[in-house]
Amino acid sequence: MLKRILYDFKNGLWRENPIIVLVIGMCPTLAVTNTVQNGLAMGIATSFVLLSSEIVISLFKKFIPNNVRIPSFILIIATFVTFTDFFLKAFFPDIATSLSLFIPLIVVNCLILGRQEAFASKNPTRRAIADALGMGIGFTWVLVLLSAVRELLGMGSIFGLTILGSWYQPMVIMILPAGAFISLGVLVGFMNVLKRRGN
Amino acid sequence: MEKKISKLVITLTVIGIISAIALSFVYQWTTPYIEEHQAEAQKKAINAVLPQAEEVKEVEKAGQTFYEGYDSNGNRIGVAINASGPGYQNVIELMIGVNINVDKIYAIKILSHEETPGLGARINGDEFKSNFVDKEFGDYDVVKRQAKTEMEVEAIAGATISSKSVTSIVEKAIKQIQSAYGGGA
Amino acid sequence: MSILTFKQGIHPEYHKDLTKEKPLKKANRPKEVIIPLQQHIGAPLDPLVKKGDHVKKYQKLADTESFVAAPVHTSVSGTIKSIEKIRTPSGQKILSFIIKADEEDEEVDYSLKTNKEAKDLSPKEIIKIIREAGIVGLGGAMFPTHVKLSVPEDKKIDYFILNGIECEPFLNVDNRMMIERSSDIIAGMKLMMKAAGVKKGFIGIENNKPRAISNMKSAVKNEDNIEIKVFETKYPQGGEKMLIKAALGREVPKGGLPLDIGVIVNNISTAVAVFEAVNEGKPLTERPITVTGEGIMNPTNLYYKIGTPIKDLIEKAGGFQGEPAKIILGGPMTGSAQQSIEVPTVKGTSGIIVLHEKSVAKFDAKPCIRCARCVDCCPMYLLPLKLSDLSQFERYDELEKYDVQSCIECGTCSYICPADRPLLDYIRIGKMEDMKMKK
Amino acid sequence: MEELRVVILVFISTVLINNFILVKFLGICPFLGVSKQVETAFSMGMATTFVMTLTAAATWLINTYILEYFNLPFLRYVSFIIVIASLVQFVEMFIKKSSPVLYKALGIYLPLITTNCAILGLALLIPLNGYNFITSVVFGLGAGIGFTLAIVLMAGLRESLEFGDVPESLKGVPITLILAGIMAMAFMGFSGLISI
Amino acid sequence: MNKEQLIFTSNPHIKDSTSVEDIMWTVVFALVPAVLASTYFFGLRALLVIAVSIIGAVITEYIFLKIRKKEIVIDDGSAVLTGLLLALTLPPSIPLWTAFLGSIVAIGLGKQVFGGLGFNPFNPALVGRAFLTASYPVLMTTWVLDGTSTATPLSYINNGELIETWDLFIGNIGGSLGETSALALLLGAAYLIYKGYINWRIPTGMISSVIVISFLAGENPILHIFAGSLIIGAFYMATDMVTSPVTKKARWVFGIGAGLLVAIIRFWGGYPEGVMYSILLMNTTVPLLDRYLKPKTLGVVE
Amino acid sequence: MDSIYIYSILSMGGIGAILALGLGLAAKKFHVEVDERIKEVEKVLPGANCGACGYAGCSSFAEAVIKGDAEINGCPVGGNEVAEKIAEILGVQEETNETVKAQLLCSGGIKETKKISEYHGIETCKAVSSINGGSKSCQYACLGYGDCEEVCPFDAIEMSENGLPIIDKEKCTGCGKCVQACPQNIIVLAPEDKLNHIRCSSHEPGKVVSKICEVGCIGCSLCVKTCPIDAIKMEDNLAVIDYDKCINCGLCSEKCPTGTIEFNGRLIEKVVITDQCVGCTRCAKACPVNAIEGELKKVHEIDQNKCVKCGLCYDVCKVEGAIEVTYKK
Repeated sequence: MLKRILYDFKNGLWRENPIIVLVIGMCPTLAVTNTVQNGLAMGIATSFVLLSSEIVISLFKKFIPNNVRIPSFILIIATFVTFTDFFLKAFFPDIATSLSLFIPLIVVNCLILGRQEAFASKNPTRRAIADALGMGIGFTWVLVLLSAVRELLGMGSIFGLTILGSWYQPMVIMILPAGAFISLGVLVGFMNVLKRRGN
Repeated sequence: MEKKISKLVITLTVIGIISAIALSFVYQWTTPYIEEHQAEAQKKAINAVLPQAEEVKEVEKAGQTFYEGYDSNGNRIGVAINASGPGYQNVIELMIGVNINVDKIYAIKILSHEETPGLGARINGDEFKSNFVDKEFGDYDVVKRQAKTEMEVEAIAGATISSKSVTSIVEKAIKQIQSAYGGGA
Repeated sequence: MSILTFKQGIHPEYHKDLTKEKPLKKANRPKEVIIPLQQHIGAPLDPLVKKGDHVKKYQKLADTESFVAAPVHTSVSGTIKSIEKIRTPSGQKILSFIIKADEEDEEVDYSLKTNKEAKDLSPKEIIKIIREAGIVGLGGAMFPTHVKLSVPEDKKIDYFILNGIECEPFLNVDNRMMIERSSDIIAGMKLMMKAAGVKKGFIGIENNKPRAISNMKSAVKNEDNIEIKVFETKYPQGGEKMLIKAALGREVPKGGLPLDIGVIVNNISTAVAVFEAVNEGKPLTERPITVTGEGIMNPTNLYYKIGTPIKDLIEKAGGFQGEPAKIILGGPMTGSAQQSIEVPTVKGTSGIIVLHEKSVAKFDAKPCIRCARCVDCCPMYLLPLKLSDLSQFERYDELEKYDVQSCIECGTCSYICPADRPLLDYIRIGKMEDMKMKK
Repeated sequence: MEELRVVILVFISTVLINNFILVKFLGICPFLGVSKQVETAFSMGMATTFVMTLTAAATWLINTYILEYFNLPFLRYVSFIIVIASLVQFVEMFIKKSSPVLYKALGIYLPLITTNCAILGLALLIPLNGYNFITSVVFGLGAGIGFTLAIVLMAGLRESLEFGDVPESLKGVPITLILAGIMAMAFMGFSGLISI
Repeated sequence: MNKEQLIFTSNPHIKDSTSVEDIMWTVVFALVPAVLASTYFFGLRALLVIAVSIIGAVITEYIFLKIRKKEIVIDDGSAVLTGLLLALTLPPSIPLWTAFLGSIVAIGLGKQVFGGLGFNPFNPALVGRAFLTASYPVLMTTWVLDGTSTATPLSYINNGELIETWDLFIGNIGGSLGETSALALLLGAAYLIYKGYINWRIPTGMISSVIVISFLAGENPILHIFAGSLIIGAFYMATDMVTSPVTKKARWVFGIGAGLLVAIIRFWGGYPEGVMYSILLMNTTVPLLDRYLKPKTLGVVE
Repeated sequence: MDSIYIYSILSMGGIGAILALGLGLAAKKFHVEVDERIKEVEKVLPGANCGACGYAGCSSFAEAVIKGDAEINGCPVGGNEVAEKIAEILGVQEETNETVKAQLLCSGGIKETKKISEYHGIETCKAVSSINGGSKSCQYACLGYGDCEEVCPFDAIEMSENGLPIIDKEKCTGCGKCVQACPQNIIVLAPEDKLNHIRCSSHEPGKVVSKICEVGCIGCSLCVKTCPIDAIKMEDNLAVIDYDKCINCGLCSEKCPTGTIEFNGRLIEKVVITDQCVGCTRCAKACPVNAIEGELKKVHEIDQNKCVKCGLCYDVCKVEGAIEVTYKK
């Protein structure tokens, strides 16, 4: 059982990584990765919603009739998202401001709904937790990596700390929408190369 | 079939109700904190644009909220107002404080904007904002070199539009204040 | 006189000077002729002779009951050595008579000869003679001429066009015919016009053939219903759709025939063949050809017996000069490369071009740079680059949207492509696949 | 008159300057997924435009007459998403039954739209921007047209790349993202268009 | 017969001699007057920028081709042309590393990721320039003439200052390297049109629509043609074969559309110059234009 | 209780109830019949309708999977688990009747059929065949550019050095893609259990064939005469085998003078019926040449003069040891 749980956990880290392998949940991936702080916060927020809804849904899966499962799942997810949103607004107002719209949009992140459907609604709670953690961390590390690249190139800093010094001319495009698309495109392409090498 | 529908209705309703209860609780729990943050931010902004004010009063005039600042002696030393207008990407919101006695600006503070980071976003920088400190009322010229006259505003290099936007919002705000307080005295 | 032309097209190097001034000579009588059974578009023929039979010159070798067919005749007298499948210029192996020529050269008592004067013949009789003579379009299409001239009841034809444009580089067959046999051409043309019941006609000639123009003009001096129209030298000016568009402004409808817009187009040499069939009772067993190219010792124009292997004709033109790398039957734009010099000539063979290796066009395809030269030159206003892409990537179902079947395979696109892409090859595959899908 | 000006500005701004996909990153999933063919992309765009306009109207009503009336802002996400989901499903079922032709052209894209974050994003942006009913509907329409524009252009580009020689590792999502990036750079030309 | 086997191919058996290389190098050649003009007006530094940009483009092309194990086709001139075109759109005072980076982006992101020559949907030089403009707006909008910082003619226009039309035409003004001398650019363009290597419909459509909108907007059309990068854009960038439409109708629409966008961005948009964006924007529409504006096939009745 | 609770409960409960009711009624009213399997596939899909698969939502994808347009692992959200489940659903209906495999009816590679000219151009069979019928001495021969190799979805075809496709019987699924792709029409689908194949498609007369190909059918008709059950016919100078009739005796292959006919089984030297025979008459009925005689429940006998050594009697015999077969070496 432990082995199984470990497998579920590791699944999301690389083999079925939500962003670079499954290519889902792209909106926040692109929108909030202009600074590492945002990327990390988004990753944690998403992971939290993922974890809590997977727990709830795997616990109550028996009581939800099949034909309303999607609306029910969305409702449950939306509840947790609202919770996250108010929580951030109350205690981390700066982060809440910079992530603005993208916290509520966690509701429609295919990753979350997808995992409920594909995993939580069919598996015991223990495994659901492992899956949510794995997927959440898998989602977060890519966000952080991407935002680190973008912040470093686009502002010469990481976590707001200047790294590259004053000689560096920040490549502003990296923190603009265009830079988001291009750097994610290059990243996924690069991961494809790694994957192909692996095979 | 009917049974199915009723089951459907019950499930959704129950989940809806549970979520409503949970969220009401969260809302009640977090509201004080959020309001506190907002009030604090507002206060900070007013303080930034009316630095000498000891006391601030909210006044409604012509459907607009004005913040009047008084010194310790109860003299009205200035008025602050929220103003907004289109920027380069999206709406720019700012707060401006003026001395209506001498028709001069105290300072401005950018509340929110979506200007290009590293460029237009520098409207939030002191260097640009200082353009407006102690400026007389009037129509300003945005120039791409060093400002030579009082009426010139030095644009941020590479972000002329953002600079112009802020300037025109400021101009608009001054006119509002002047019309409310019978400007130009 | 205004010079007519169509939009788009190309200006290749013409190489016509090699044989422009060479009068048509009679080729040597071959020792052996190979006469394929199928030398027309239409119903297959049944052989009338068998192995070992002795045949006289002009004797009919094969025919069928079907109307849409042109019988074949022997161009020499001799013995049928064998009947076997032989690779013809088109590359297909076709059942053919191999006839060993004898010395007698005895002619059949040719039954086409009527007692009537040519001018007294009825249209029906002319058409019958043309069919008996096995005349097909000598421009290369090999469509039975009598079928073309038999206008359906519901169609009205107002223009008869004789195509002397010969826009293919290297070839001078029609040019020489117009210079040397202008009056025969007009006589043949009038017979054909009578057969088809057409009142008005013109002869189209490109402006790079001044002698042909002047000779033809003097030949039509007394004909008030036939005129000479001069066209710009451009490829493929001689394509019948381009010719009609340029001269009359009419467009042959997609998938239709010139007949549909009241026009019949025939080749210059066909008119001469009709003239000979009606006036001399001679079936189509001889025709003119240009043997040319840098690989030929003495480029020349010949009048040869159909069925002569091309090696005999090359020999008559002085043999090879240098090392031949490519032998083309027909023009360099639409003709077909041959794999051996044993191939026989057929009714549609109008040229033999021998090239050295250095002049052989190479199509080492590089990526398309979308320069659109093919689009700007395609005489059918197609998008060759799109058609060839769709075909290369096997998206055959989309080809129809781009009118792939309208392609006349003139080769303009491949010729002009700076990236050396074999556009026509891909389009041709696309056409075949598109046809397959429609079935 | 002023009203009309605002409406027009909102429309232009949503279509070009603040394009949902290229600037706001809303609706990326279908943008990547359903942009392989021009026809499909266009149908998807039309369906999205339809739902966006409908959503803008519906959520404005819910927000104004229930949530703000009873002062329940915390129910926004929950109620919007469930309204959108049901609305879309309802429309889908209706079209499926009433017009199979329309269903083939538009209807099959409807389920895809429920979880399209562009729709929820749109619903949430309306109260944030404080639009009135008319402006909200125009905002929804503009967002839909902007979405259609981006996805159809992208589909055209991707179709032409089919005949190309894109490196194996970049095929599919990566090259689409790079294309989107360059498109976003080009769309930067529209910035500042309405600030004059 | 000495040769063992004859060559067997399909028709046609002859070919036009123009090759892709011919076209590319001819365009490079046509830009020589513009290069000379920029050297004359901006000094040797102009040459240096151009050289760096070309070298960057060629090196990037080489590396990509090597990685993809493809035939090295540097000699087709397309990378050189991209580097040259990019350099001509840069301000003379640009740091050399920026020019180098721009040409890497132009070839890498603008061309090779799509499979190399012939497959890039966007004009690579403009992708490079757009990248630099977004990344380093300050460097990209600093104009130096005779050691002093000036604005471009278009900014002058915005500021209501007057310029001699003649100076504008021969290029005795500030601006990007290649866009200053309309005369030099037009010389090269005339040669290319004569050779048939650029299509006249696109520049005609583009420039005439700018003229029309200028009139309607009450601006001086002459200034708007010769100031800024309209000439180089209309004749050298918009006409880039790979990224422009192939059908005649589509070329008209492409040219007119680009001209309209130029005018909209210049007159009402946030930038003084809109040529680059308008061409990039029209590049995105090319597949659709080609698809829906096919020529009517001969014999098809509509 | 706080009023906010009441309002929120009323609102959410109300919205939920109304919408659920509406949807339930709508589902009933607007019900449309769908293929059961599509429904089943839809059930195992995540239902997120995210569009990442490139189809318009989960039900579109399900439809495409059933139609065979989409890959079973086409859903990125569902991952491997979903793919396995779809495979299960699809697997149920994959019952094939008779397995067929692709067979190449030509053995004229580059060695056997020379190229008579130097072809320049697009290197596909389709292209070559579209120009003047190809450049090989035999116009019916394999052109050797490997269109079949290219098109095979299972990597079952590989071009040999001799320019002939080698079909891997293990990998071949008999999908017929290569049959369609071959412009020469020299690949056919033949039942997997048939062991005789006439590897030539040339309709040339024997005289010509012997000149241009070392292994072509020369139309000698020996196989036709040999075949005990008339499964081979001459069609326009070419021997053609009728796979429905063929009994895998391999006699034709033995007689073929040019080695055109291939036989993948073992040739029988002699067949004898032993005393074990129980006289069930199965063998007698099976014998294609009526070489076996015998009364019911009595030991049967083989007329060795008539026997063609096809081995069919051995195959049908149910009694072990009743028929003995000796194979040739």
